[in-house]
Amino acid sequence: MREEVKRILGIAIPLIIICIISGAALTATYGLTEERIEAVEQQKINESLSTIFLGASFTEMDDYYIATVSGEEIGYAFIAEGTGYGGTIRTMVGMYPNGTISGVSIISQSETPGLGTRIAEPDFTNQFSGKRIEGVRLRRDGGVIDAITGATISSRAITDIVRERAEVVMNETR
Amino acid sequence: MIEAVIVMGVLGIVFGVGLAYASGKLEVHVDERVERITELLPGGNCGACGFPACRELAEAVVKDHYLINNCRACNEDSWLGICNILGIELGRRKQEIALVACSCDSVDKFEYEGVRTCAAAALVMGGFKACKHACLGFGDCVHACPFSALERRGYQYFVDLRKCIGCGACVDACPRGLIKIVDKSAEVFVRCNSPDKGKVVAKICEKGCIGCKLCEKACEREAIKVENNIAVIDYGLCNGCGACMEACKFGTIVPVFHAEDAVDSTPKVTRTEKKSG
Amino acid sequence: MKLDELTKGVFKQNPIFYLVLGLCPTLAVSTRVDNALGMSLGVFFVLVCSNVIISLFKHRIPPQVRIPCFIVIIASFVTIVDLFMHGYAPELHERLGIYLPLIVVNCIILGRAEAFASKKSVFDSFLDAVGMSIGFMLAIVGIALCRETLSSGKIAIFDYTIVPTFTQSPSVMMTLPPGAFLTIAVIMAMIKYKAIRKEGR
Amino acid sequence: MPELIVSPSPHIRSDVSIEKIMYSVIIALIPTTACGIYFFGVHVLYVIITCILSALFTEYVALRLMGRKFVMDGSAVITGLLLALCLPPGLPLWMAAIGAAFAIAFAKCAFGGLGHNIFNPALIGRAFLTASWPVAMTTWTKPLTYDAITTATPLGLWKMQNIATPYINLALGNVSGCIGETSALAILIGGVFLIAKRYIDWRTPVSYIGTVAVLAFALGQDPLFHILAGSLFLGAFFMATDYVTTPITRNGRIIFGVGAGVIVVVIRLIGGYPEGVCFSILLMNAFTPLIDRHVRPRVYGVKRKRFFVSSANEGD
Amino acid sequence: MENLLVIAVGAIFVNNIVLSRFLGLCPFFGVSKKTSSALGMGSAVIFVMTCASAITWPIYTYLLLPFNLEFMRTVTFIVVIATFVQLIEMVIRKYKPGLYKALGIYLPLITTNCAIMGVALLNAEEGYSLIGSVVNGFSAGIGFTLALLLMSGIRERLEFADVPKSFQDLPIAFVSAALLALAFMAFSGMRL
Amino acid sequence: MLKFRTFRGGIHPPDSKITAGKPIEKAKIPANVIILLHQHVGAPCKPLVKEGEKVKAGQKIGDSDSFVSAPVHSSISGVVKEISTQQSPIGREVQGIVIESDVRAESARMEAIDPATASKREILTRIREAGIVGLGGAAFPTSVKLSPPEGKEIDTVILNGSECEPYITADHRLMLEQPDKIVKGVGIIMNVLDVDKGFIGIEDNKKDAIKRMREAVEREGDEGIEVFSLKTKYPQGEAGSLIKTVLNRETPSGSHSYDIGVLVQNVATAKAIHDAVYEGAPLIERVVTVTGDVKEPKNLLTRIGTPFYDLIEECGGFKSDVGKIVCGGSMLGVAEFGNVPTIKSTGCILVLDREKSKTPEERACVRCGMCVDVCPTGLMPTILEKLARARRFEECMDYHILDCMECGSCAYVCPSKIPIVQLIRYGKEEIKRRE
Ligand SMILES: Cc1cc2nc3c(=O)[nH]c(=O)nc-3n(C[C@H](O)[C@H](O)[C@H](O)COP(=O)(O)O)c2cc1C
Ligand SMILES: Cc1cc2nc3c(=O)[nH]c(=O)nc-3n(C[C@H](O)[C@H](O)[C@H](O)COP(=O)(O)O)c2cc1C
Ligand SMILES: Cc1cc2nc3c(=O)[nH]c(=O)nc-3n(C[C@H](O)[C@H](O)[C@H](O)COP(=O)(O)O)c2cc1C
Ligand SMILES: Cc1cc2nc3c(=O)[nH]c(=O)nc-3n(C[C@H](O)[C@H](O)[C@H](O)CO)c2cc1C
Ligand code: SF4
Ligand code: SF4
Ligand code: SF4
Ligand code: SF4
Ligand code: FES
Repeated sequence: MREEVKRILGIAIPLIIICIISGAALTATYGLTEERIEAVEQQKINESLSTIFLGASFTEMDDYYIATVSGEEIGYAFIAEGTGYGGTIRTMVGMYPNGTISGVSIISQSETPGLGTRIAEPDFTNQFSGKRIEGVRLRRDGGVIDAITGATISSRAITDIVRERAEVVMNETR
Repeated sequence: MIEAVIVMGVLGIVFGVGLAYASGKLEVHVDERVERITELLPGGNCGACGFPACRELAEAVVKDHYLINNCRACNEDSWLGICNILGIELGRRKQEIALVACSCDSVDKFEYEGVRTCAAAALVMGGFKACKHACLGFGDCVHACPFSALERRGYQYFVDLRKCIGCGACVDACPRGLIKIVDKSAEVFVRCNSPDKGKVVAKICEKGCIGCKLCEKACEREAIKVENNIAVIDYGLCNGCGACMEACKFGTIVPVFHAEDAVDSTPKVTRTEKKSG
Repeated sequence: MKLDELTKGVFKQNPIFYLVLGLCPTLAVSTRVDNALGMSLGVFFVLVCSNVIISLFKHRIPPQVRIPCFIVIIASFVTIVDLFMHGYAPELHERLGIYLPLIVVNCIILGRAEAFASKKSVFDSFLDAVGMSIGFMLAIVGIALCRETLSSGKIAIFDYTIVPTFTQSPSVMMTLPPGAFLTIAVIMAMIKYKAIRKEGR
Repeated sequence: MPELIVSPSPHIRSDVSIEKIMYSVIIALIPTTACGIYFFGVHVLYVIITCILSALFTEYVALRLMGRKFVMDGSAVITGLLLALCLPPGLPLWMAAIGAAFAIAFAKCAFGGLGHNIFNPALIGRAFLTASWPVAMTTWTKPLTYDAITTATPLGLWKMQNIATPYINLALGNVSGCIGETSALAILIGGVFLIAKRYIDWRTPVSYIGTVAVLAFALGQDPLFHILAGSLFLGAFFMATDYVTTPITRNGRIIFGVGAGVIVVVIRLIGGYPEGVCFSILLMNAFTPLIDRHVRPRVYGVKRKRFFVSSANEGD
Repeated sequence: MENLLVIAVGAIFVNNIVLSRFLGLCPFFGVSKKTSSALGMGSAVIFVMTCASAITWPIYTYLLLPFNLEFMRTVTFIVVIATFVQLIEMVIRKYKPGLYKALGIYLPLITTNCAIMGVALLNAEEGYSLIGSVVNGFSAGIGFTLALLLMSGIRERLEFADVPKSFQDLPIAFVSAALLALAFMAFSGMRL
Repeated sequence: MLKFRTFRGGIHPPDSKITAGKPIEKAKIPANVIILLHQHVGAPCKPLVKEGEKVKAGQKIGDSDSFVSAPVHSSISGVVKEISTQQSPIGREVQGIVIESDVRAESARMEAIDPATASKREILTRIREAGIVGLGGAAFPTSVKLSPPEGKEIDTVILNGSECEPYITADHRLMLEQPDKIVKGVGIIMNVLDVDKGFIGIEDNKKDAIKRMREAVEREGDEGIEVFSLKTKYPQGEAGSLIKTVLNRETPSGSHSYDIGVLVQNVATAKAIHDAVYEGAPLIERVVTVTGDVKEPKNLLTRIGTPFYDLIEECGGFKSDVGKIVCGGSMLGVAEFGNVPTIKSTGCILVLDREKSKTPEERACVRCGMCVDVCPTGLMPTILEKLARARRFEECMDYHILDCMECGSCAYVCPSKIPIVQLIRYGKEEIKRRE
């Protein structure tokens, strides 16, 4: 019995030690980089926020931001995500309280380069500005957004994502 | 910090102890000798040992040491290495080579059309050669050799003795049974396999053995005997003097070239040529 | 002799073309040269560090827990790379996505740990790791170069254009999985063709 | 005595040869080709010629590189022609040429040439072009206008805008679409010719088209529309019947047809493309080796009707 | 509650782990020469992937998330998977030698198969529930097996093919994979 | 209704039966005959005569003690010139007795026996003594075939008059010219086996023969015999296909037709049985169709052992540059390279000119599946061919290579002109050799 315990410990202890060292090392590294990572992430969001409401400042709510310019609430910004042609599309959407889109910017997407990725280009995203959320549909679906040729799926995905999320936020903010 | 270390520590304990415990309970003995022997084996997977792959032979050898004799392909060094691993002592191993016993000089008896392999051609009216023992020349043996030791030159087939390790794969492939495995010490060789009567052979082939027994008479050591209309050399007795070669009128008996440049010299079968030593 | 340890990984035993290991990141992130470079740097760091550490401790690690130990060591370095990249090269980090943590199971790394570092000396292991990573880098960057060229219609490394746009409609397929497989296939076939030609001579 | 030839039996062979079959297929494709040229104008003729020449040239070069003899057996012509027939009429010629070259080089010659390829070369050519230049490959010209007025195909109209095209147009071919796919009638003529000559097995097209019809009907779609629209006919009669890439047994061909039919309907209903014939055949091509391995005819005198047979020496 | 069918179909076809996610390629090329071994490897992967999904989920959810240790998931997941595979291998080897011959010999290969780890990470990334994770793992395994089987069928047929010398073996396997991936593009953009 | 029943697969080669309208002619007695001592399946015979000895036509000159064997008889009267090794038309080298004709037509006959009164033993002995073997091609000793092993009950006899091979018309002419003898022969077979159901299967491209045979059966008044019209399709004459068509039974793989209670005999065999029993005549002559590229194709009643070139000479010699001389039909026959003598099972000598003899160039298999579709056995010839070529014999076994009857249908249809049958034969030989 003693022998057995000894044998087991002989084998297990190196692994345990390595595990502990690893845990410690990683925590240390994490501590080193944590702030930076958060800053980077925040930066991404801020960048997209600021392209939507120029010059505004933002207060974070549950799942959306309230944009204020000199204390006055001018609109809401929120992240909308859903599945496109090649994977998840994350967008930052800005909306005025009256249900008009102020702007859309793509945070991340994995569509086909040269095709679906054109949804991130201003030519496409600028179309959203000033549209009412009911109208945020592809033209062929009865809306006012022109799809990108050859990338109907991506175009439709993004309009649907934006509209659906906008409707939810609209209800929440009422 | 603490959480991470604890989590990792716990995982380490659980798995470390688990694996350690399990490794005691569940230990299955594997023999590392198998690995080492496999490394020493030639790795041609030629199948001549009766096992489908070198590794299988290695496994068998560990159980039955003397099976190592089955591998014809390993050289002296690996042979000794394997004996070392097994902790046994075997005497000097016999080394063998393959030689093709036909000069392919027989005339055709008809025009063959069909699958161009020896084995298939041999099944059509006994082969298209007038001599029913003659090489059919499609080179099944060449394709069979795992060591690329056989090659065709002109119409004849030769073994490159630097490459051949006597594995016997070609022997199995030749439908005519023309390839003979002989001791590596062989210096002369009867390049015919026809047991037909001399009269028959002489009619259809210029280089065939007619069983005239001139070689038998020429050999001082009685190493060559005509049996069943064909001369057979006993390499245990033969010292390679070449007297039989001199005696044969048809050039049926040829020298065996072991030299490094064997590729070029093997096929020159002229009666006056003789190997020294 | 020592040099051999280094160069074999680059040519004779190139991990991708010869050993056919570590294919996943190779194919997945070789759409762009900069991704490829980022990935190979990550692999370089992890491979070198873990090879060295493993060969340092090889005698202390009981065989029964060899693999878990190796893997914890490797995974730690991977996480370190992951964290730093996230903090200091966020764009690259995003593009490499899931393939960055997957360096941990990159067959090259564990394969080298198993086959080499656990047997040889520290210095040899170090050389081996460097060689292998360079081999990996050459391969993945080469593949990325082909793919990016054909899929963007120009040759550019980062922002330096080498050959200006030669076609307005480059092949989208080269960024997709088939393009990746095809590129490797063609490169491998060319290597083999060369080898055969050489042998024939 | 004369020197005689000896060869194993049989001593007579049927007069059907590879060339004969291939040229018959080319003849069977003439009505479709003519329709394509009639509907979409002379550019189409250039596309067809480009594809065929590119296919032949690539095959010649590839075979020479491989150190083999180039034989003009007509298979490369079929590949080129069929590829052209499933391209949009307005495709730039250079793309057509690259597609044909890719098809022959990677889908055929890399595998060892005629008889050895796994995937249908013409369809690989098409899939390659679709993946490479999706926009050009989904730009359709209006029939009989002879200039580049772009429209949507019947399936596109149905999928994106829910507009049905009249059957008569679909049958005659007066709709937009790939060069050779629009006229169901012209394809049928060629297909029936090949079936009558026994060069292709009726089981493949019948099970393929039948499955699409039945499944479409079961899912509440218009079966006739789904049969006539798109390249189903071209695919069913000329591509799903390609010997090299489809199963060799009759039961296998039925499975092939049914499988491809299911995939077509799935792609048309929920897939990312309006049309799925090309991919359905390619996917079933991938399944073909497995089908061939497991679907075998019943051997005379072997009692058990083993539909699925597994190899005796498996498992080691 | 996610739609399990959608997860399953998505993992098998649309995002086939090998052909469109680029995971598990080493065994995909290494063990696809024979249908029988492809089946063995495939079964082993299905088994391990399902179990790995099931095991890593609680660790992630109850150990890492609460303590804010997400950054440790690479280390913890891989340790768990590696030990689990090793344990399973030992158990099968000891108690089911037949199964070991058919399946177990592939187990060591699986530790270094990034598909397993990839699926565990994807589960975490997608935030699937326990059942969703298990279904995803299982289906990804099926997708892997499907791709492997198709590939092995193709490669078995290629044994008879007259493949040019420079394309023999791996290059033609890669070409086949390319064409297979091209065919699998059929499922891209599929709306489930 | 029954008429449409058929077997799986099969082919329709052009039937080329150019001699169908030519009545059987008696061939000239050759100057020399070579009686091979091994013309049948089973043990070879030992010579009963010495060189220089005089023999009569019909005299037994070779016999064996073995059960599975049949004696051979001199087919002409003359002198034994030599006993030596000879090439046989089926490609073996066997012992043969060369007899030089002495022009006197001395013949030796046995006594006729009345089948109505004779015992079965007697009849079987007679069949053996007359040297009768299957004349349909296989040359299996008929007396052995008529003595089924213990426990195997034969319930049906099928007479094979299908003659599905292109070119051959020997059986066809025999049925037209001597239907009564054939029907009587069947009667004997049925008696010996105690069977009361007999079929005579004839392909429907021989309508006249069907009619003649029906009339003969009616004349004979045997209720149990039925003439069965078969769809014209190669290889209808192969025993398994024939049984499948006529009785819808299948011979299980690896067993014989007697396992399912069926005996198949060729029509010429039945006629030979008739001659041996009713007339006491040993088997020394048979009808041989000499056809193809000879000047004047004929159906010849020839003495067994006549050299091929004698018969070709009798048909006016070669029409053009000869390429192949085939013993047997175009599908199953064996190409000869020398002047071999006929044997009991030689039903046809087919001469092909050089152009027709050329084997077409082989191409890669395009997997058209035509071979699979036509294989009457349900095999996958293309796979077998590839496996055999790759020497993967174990897998060949898995694909039932040994069930192949070598009918040649697959090689006939293959558009790539692959010598499938030869490769399959090679595979089979190799498998047998390994066992
Ligand atoms: C390789 C390839 C990549 C594609 N990528 C996208 C994409 O990222 N986004 C998209 O909406 N459509 C993409 N498509 C096209 C769609 O599958 C589909 O053809 C298109 O959405 C049809 O829409 P259209 O009416 O705009 O032509 C791609 C097609 C291919 C062949
Ligand atoms: C479109 C089409 C459908 C056919 N359907 C059938 C069918 O369902 N059943 C059938 O026995 N023959 C059918 N045939 C007839 C076949 O062409 C053929 O004559 C029959 O399968 C006999 O083939 P086999 O003698 O080669 O076995 C069909 C023919 C065509 C052109
Ligand atoms: C492919 C093939 C075709 C055959 N064709 C015939 C034929 O047309 N006529 C015939 O009598 N026997 C034919 N046979 C031989 C028969 O199978 C069978 O052996 C014969 O009818 C038995 O009769 P026997 O013993 O009297 O010769 C053929 C055999 C094979 C393998
Ligand atoms: C009935 C039939 C259909 C064919 N269909 C195609 C086809 O769809 N695509 C193609 O590239 N070649 C086709 N071919 C030509 C040939 O089989 C093809 O090039 C081979 O796949 C190349 O090995 C066809 C040939 C025949 C006889
Ligand atoms: S020549 Fe024969 S014995 Fe020698 S290595 Fe080759 S196959 Fe083996
Ligand atoms: S296998 Fe035999 S017959 Fe064929 S080439 Fe070699 S030695 Fe000659
Ligand atoms: S020769 Fe054999 S494989 Fe070919 S068709 Fe006849 S039975 Fe079938
Ligand atoms: S008939 Fe010939 S080409 Fe067709 S599958 Fe059979 S072997 Fe191949
Ligand atoms: S790197 Fe993914 S399996 Fe090898």
